[in-house]
Amino acid sequence: MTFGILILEGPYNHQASDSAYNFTQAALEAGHKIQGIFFYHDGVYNVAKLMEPPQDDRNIATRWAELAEKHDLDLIVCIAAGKRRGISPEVIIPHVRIDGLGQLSEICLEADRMVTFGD
Amino acid sequence: MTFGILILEGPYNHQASDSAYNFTQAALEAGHKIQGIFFYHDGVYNVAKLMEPPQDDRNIATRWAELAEKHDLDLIVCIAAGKRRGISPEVIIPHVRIDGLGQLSEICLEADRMVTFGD
Amino acid sequence: MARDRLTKIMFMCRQAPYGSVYAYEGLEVMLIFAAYEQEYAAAFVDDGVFDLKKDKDSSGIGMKEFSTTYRVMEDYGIEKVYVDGQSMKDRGLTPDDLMIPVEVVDRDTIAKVMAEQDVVLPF
Amino acid sequence: MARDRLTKIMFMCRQAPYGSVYAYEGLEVMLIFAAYEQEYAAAFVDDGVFDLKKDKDSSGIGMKEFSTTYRVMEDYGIEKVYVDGQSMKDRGLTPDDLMIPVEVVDRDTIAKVMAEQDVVLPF
Amino acid sequence: MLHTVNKSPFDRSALASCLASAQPDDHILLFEDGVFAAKAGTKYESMVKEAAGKYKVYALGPDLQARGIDAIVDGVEICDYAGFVALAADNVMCPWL
Amino acid sequence: MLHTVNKSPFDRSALASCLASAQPDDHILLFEDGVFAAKAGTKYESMVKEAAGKYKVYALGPDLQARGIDAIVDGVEICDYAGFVALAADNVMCPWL
Repeated sequence: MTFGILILEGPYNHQASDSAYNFTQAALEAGHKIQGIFFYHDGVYNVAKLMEPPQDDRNIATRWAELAEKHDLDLIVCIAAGKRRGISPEVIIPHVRIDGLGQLSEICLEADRMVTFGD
Repeated sequence: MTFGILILEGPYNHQASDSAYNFTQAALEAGHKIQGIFFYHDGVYNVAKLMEPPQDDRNIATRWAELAEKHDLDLIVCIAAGKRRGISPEVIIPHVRIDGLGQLSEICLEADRMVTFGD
Repeated sequence: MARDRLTKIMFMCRQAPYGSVYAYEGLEVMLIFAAYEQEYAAAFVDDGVFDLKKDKDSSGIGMKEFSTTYRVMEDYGIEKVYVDGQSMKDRGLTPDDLMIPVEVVDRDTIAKVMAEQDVVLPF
Repeated sequence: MARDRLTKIMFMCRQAPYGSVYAYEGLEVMLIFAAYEQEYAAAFVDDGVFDLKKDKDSSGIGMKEFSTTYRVMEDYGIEKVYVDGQSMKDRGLTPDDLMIPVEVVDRDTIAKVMAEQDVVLPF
Repeated sequence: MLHTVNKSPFDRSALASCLASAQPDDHILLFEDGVFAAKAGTKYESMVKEAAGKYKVYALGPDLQARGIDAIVDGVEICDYAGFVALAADNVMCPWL
Repeated sequence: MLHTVNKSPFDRSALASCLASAQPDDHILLFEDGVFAAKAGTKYESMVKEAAGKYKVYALGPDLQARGIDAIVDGVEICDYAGFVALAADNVMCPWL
């Protein structure tokens, strides 16, 4: 089975990003495929590379980049939502691309299931 | 009368930043003083200088910087909340300083009134 | 393609405009999606019914008035637009208060349409 | 200084932990503020009463468990901690469920304390 | 005391919680999505009308206009940002976020 | 259909709105702050118990543990992330955000 993941909230402020991460990990462990992970609304903040949480806390951006590298995931930040919020190519983590909402449409068509996390 | 302003949500996603801006303008027009404007929680995203909203929309970061310059306002981003979210000195607008929660405490003590905007 | 037919996508609009960006950025999604030929429906439920309220003027809060764009939904291929009658009633709204002609239905009708979808996106 | 006496500050905690960061970052505010000698009170109302629930284990969601830090509130000079009885009752909680001894009061008592404050900060 | 409510009463508990805490003659300002409570003809009309009898209840005009709300509950007063500033100058604010 | 609810029923309308839309035998997963609805002894216990009779209602274990909830409403089933994945694989998801 192929999942598409849509993340609508930013890191730390809401649990959405954590839930999406835990879900994605569990889906991969169960042998499912991830068609793509799309960041929209404040979700675009998840990939800001300058995050420096306290040492005993998770680094949400780094964690996404590592998961993407390990499983060759397609992480996409919405260009319109990102521009509005100051998320541009120079401030994002590796393994992420910035692209349009058409990519979210593609994920909806290609994936067997869409799973959305937000507030 | 002296107001302290606390902003707890980021730009665009919630109206908090707009309401705070409109309130601050009205307070200045009425001849009041602004002791300081403190950005906490996702509020720290308000000062990200790379924002590029559509041309027919407001640029929330630029607007804060211009208001600060015009009225010599003290804009403070919480260092802990900012670090966690990737808001560091290289990505912020002019007329903003990054400092600790102690500054919020000072504003609460120095201002006659605290006014909070959030979600 | 995951399906050998058009994908059925429903936009579930439950948030009021201006207080948060969900309605506005949700509308952007609808308009972009419509360029891809699939089967679209939109449901306005709970505070989402306020999205369609006519005579909005956001100049006083310095925010962009976007809701007239809902008028192009139909032209963009979002042919089915459902509005929840109970949500309207709770909020003192009648079809005359809305900017587009809509089908006011009960929650059960919306639920049954929802049950036919491949994707439900919330805004 | 705006006042020729200690400033009275109340932290109004209405949000549950983990689902959003408000409780956690609110606690950070309380601890830093306590370093400044002023008069502090904290009220736990609505879902805020869940902040004080004992026996939390957040390891399964990969988030930091922070709520044991509420235990140091008193040592840090936040001497008055009020918990709303109706909020507790609605949520099926008794004082035994909480990690610290608290004063369970009614909303009217909290409202009267609130009326004496110079600053009310919401988390 | 100035209570501020910026949440829709249809979705959030903020207004109910505010009303449980407000004291006689307190001021309550509805703004942002909070102004939906001030709309006439909603299922909360009688609750808000009763509140307007006990407290001074205001709704922020620019937020009403943005949402296309013209008829409001009897007893609720419309104010602008200058009025909001005046209320905040005269009262300690309790924000029901 | 898998309905997901991540909001506290004490603060938000999401669960009520979900229950107004759910069809017999639909699945409802409570997670994040949604798990407060699964707690035993709350004012929503009878509502959730009734829902658990009509639909398949689950609560995410890790979210219950994080919030210190041990006793849950009769009829609600605890699942883990693997169970969440299995439910999402078997059903189209409707998120009540």
